[in-house]
Amino acid sequence: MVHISDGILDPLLWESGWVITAIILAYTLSKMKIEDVPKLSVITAAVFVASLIHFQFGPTSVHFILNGFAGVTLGLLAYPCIFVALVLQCFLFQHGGVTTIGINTINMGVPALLAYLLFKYGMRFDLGIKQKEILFGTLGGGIAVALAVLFLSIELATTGEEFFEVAIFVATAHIPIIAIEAIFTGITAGFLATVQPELLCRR
Amino acid sequence: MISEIDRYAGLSSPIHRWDPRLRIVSILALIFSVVLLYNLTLVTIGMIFSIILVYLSKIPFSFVLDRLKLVFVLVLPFFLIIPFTTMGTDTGVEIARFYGITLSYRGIEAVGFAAMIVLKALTSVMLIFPMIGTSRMDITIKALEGLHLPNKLVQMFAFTYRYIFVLDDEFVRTERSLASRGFKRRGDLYTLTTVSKAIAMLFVKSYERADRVFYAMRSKGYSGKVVTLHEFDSGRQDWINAIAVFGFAVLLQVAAMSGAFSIYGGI
Amino acid sequence: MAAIRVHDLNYTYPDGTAALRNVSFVIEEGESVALVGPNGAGKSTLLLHLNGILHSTESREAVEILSETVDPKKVHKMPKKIGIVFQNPDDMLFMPLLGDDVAFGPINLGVAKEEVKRRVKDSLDLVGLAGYEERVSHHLSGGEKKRAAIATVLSMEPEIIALDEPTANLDPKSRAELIDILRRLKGAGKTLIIITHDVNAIPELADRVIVLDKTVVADGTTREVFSDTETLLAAGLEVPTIMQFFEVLQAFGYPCDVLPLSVEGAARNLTQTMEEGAGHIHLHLHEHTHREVNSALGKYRHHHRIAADSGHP
Amino acid sequence: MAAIRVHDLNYTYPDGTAALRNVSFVIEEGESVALVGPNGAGKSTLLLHLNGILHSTESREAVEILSETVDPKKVHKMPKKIGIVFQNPDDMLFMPLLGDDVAFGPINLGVAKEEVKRRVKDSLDLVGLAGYEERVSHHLSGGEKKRAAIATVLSMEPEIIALDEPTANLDPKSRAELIDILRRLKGAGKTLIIITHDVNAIPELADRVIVLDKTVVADGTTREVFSDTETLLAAGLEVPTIMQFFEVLQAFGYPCDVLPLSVEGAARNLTQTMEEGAGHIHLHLHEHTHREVNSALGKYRHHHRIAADSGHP
Ligand SMILES: Nc1ncnc2c1ncn2[C@@H]1O[C@H](COP(=O)(O)OP(=O)(O)OP(=O)(O)O)[C@@H](O)[C@H]1O
Ligand SMILES: Nc1ncnc2c1ncn2[C@@H]1O[C@H](COP(=O)(O)OP(=O)(O)OP(=O)(O)O)[C@@H](O)[C@H]1O
Ligand SMILES: [Mg+2]
Ligand SMILES: [Mg+2]
Repeated sequence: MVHISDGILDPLLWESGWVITAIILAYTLSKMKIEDVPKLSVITAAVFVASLIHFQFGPTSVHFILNGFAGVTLGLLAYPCIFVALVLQCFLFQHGGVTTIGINTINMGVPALLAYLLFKYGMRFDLGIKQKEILFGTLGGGIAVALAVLFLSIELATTGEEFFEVAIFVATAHIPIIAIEAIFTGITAGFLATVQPELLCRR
Repeated sequence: MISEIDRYAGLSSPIHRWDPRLRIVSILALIFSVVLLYNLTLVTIGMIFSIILVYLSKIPFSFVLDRLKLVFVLVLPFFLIIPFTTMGTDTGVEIARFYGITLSYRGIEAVGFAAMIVLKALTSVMLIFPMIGTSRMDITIKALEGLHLPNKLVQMFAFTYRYIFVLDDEFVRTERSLASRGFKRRGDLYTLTTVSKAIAMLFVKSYERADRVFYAMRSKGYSGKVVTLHEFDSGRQDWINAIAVFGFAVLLQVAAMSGAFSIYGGI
Repeated sequence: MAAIRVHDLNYTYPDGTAALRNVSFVIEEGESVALVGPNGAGKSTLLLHLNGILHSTESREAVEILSETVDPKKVHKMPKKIGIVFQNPDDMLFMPLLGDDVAFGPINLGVAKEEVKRRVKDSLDLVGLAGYEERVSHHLSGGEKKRAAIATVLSMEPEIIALDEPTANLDPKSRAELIDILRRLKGAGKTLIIITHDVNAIPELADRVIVLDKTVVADGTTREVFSDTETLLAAGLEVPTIMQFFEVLQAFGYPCDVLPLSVEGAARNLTQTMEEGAGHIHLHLHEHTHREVNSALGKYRHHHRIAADSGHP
Repeated sequence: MAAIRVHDLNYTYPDGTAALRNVSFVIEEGESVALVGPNGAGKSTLLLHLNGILHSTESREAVEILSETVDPKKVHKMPKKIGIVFQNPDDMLFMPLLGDDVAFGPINLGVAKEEVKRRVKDSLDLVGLAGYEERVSHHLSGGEKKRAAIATVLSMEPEIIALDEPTANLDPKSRAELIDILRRLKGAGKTLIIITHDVNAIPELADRVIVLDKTVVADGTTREVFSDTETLLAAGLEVPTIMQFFEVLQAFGYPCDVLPLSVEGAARNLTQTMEEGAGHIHLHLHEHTHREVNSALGKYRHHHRIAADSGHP
């Protein structure tokens, strides 16, 4: 649901989406070592597969979005990974649109980067609790999705007054997803901290 | 199990024979052009042209329609909501009011606008089939390299695509093992916790697999660049196809700017 | 009572691969059965039908477990009856701690907390991993993981246990220990169905062998199936090494009708033959020995002459 | 010239697991060596040192391949000398098409295009996958994937080929075919180093066995190593089935000093013994037979008595 289909947004919005995504991509790709490609690809594939999982929670059926999770595990490189995942999702499953890949990447990727920063700096605080990963994982996961939905709603709302109600509808529909992602990211961050700490991005 | 977009890549059609590089660029141009239109008639013409392309590609319509269903479900709310909602009531007839939201009917214009959005979304997705579905995904990815996309990005596409299938299998096996130990997905916290842990484990395993894959690549002489034997060549027919499709995309824009086909002004 | 009854089971994967065709067999309670067949024969596919994970509309009532038709909607109720150990233990271990993994099944079955704890302990004891509750499953060695996966199924205390290639990738000692665990389960009266490519382990594990190659091509006691070399070879299989060797011995004039399958069986066979033959056995070269030996060796054409190894200096 | 020279190699994983300790051995060109050891012995870890993928500062010059010290910075130059086949073929088949996977190595080595094509074809032919260039690797069967992984290494035409558990999970026929491929490579003069848990395959594959258990605990000809049962058992290993059985035969009075390792070797051993013993062999029960048989059986304590199997009706 967080992907925007073609033809809905104002052209100016999705055109600038491409420009901004191209800039962030260029920057993050320059930070990426060629040796990282296999590792990032396999994790991207895992994010991709996991985000196909439909999940019945209460009355709603949702699927994971995992942008917060990508940020927490991949750091800056979450951005190109989300881009690749969205492109493949569009072309393999027709989720989302072609022209909107740029703006969709911003909607998912920028919150992912913020989740990463939150997690990274959060972990530096000495809170006197044992598993800080769970706390900051939960925060990062929840905030990343909340921001993605916020971006989406703003974009819809500014496209035209026709979309204002749609924006509100979309935002409300995502509230349970925010909760689920928060719990998910918290649990996985705690899990990784015990099983494979190097997978959590603290750089 | 993930079903594949390139299931019908093995067919033979003019579209299949078209150089993938030119095919991707031309059809992509067409998609952008259609989405940029704000004119129901032109969008409809674009849609008809797309249907012709799908027909030429010999990809069964049943396959395309099956995939379009999902898009339709996603854009349908717009079709239903837009004609009936607005912020003020000055442009439409109020039908009902609840929780402070006003339901009103804004007439034929709004219906046309909603139809246009739905058509654009469907057209652009439909064009994906002749664009991507007519050659195997790996050839398509190689074509991206031929189009001078950054090497790192092309490699990420290639590896990600490859491992989606491996990891999907892996997750299916995990799900089966969950089920065979009495687990049933319900809408509760226990389910969420369990699924989360299973996914976390998928990541841990993927991470380690990535290490081994990288080791394997290195021991096969990988030093940062993936090169393959595949070569593309574009002949006269490829360029004729490209000019036809690209030309059509440009034509749509020219028509839109000239104001022809305009039914109702503003939109 | 029949533990497993499969009647005319067919299965085709969504991509059109026909994996199972008209599969039928019955396994009684307390039997231990080896399921063998070449790669891609549909063995794992068959296993997944036993608790309803895989199913098809064409074979709606094809599988009965403990006299009850398997209902694909009730997979989660099946573990009380049948537990399945997957080939790859990594697919079965997804909790941070091993104790959680072993407790997972019983908790889903709604077993009371104290009882869960007891079962976790007992299952880990049985597979030789006592005290491993707090270990991170992901860091165990290959052999340990394999045993852990079995413990996760044992804790559900199923009547029937089905295992997919339990000895693959194990070192000989771990393999022997695993065979031991399986024999103990068999001793405790469980019904076992074991998929394996390890023909030398079958005589130790199973009373009966079913050969699957999309359909059931042979089904009988271990001895019967291993006597039908033609069917076995046609399915890309082999008989145990000792059995191959006793065919060679026969060519040298060793008197025996029924070939032993394992080293222990062979020792007992020799003793019995001698006791019947007045305390000794006489092997000799005769006119046709050479030809017969070669034909016995050639039968298992997979194998090749090794110049260096005659055991003579 | 030494193909592989490992001198005092130590390796500890970043998490503190000491995987290799003072490992030293030399393998000459043209030798074929089996590397055995229990699960977690460090076999795979050792393999990854052979071309510099894994390395540690403490053992900087510990590995020499074809008389040149392995430089971890030049891993990508190594495939001309040594090719490594990983245990899991999924890790080795990462390109979209099988043909690309097989071409991957030679292209990276800068081989000319026509030559690459020839090599791809030849390698696929050799492993019995002729015409599979255009196949998608994730749709191959287990056995096919395994062979494909070997082809991706053969195409680089390395002098030395190292394989990690090449026969695991294969059905007996595919296993025999794989053994055949390896024997052909050996015949073609390649140096082979093969990690395996499959002791019955070793006599067919290797002239020499190295037993690793974090450090080298035994190293000698196949026969020598298999004669040292104590060391083997201590490392959780076993001798081939036929050898176990010939110890039993000895207890029955079979005269032989050197035990055969395979069925073929056993047949030749019998023929030779008879020829030396005037055309016949005499086996008999004597006072100590029973005790000796039991002690021979008990030696490989991994195995257990099977009541049903004596080969007598
Ligand atoms: N998910 C799937 N989709 C399509 N085909 C499949 C799938 N899983 C298995 N197959 C095919 O079904 C057939 C039977 O597969 P199965 O895994 O049951 O074989 P198996 O007897 O267990 O082989 P192995 O000894 O190699 O484990 C094979 O041809 C296989 O390629
Ligand atoms: N990436 C890793 N990080 C930490 N420890 C590891 C890693 N890989 C392996 N180990 C440990 O190092 C030891 C040697 O592992 P290795 O994989 O080399 O064993 P092996 O002899 O190949 O065993 P097997 O027969 O089970 O394949 C084991 O104790 C293993 O748990
Ligand atoms: Mg199987
Ligand atoms: Mg190993």
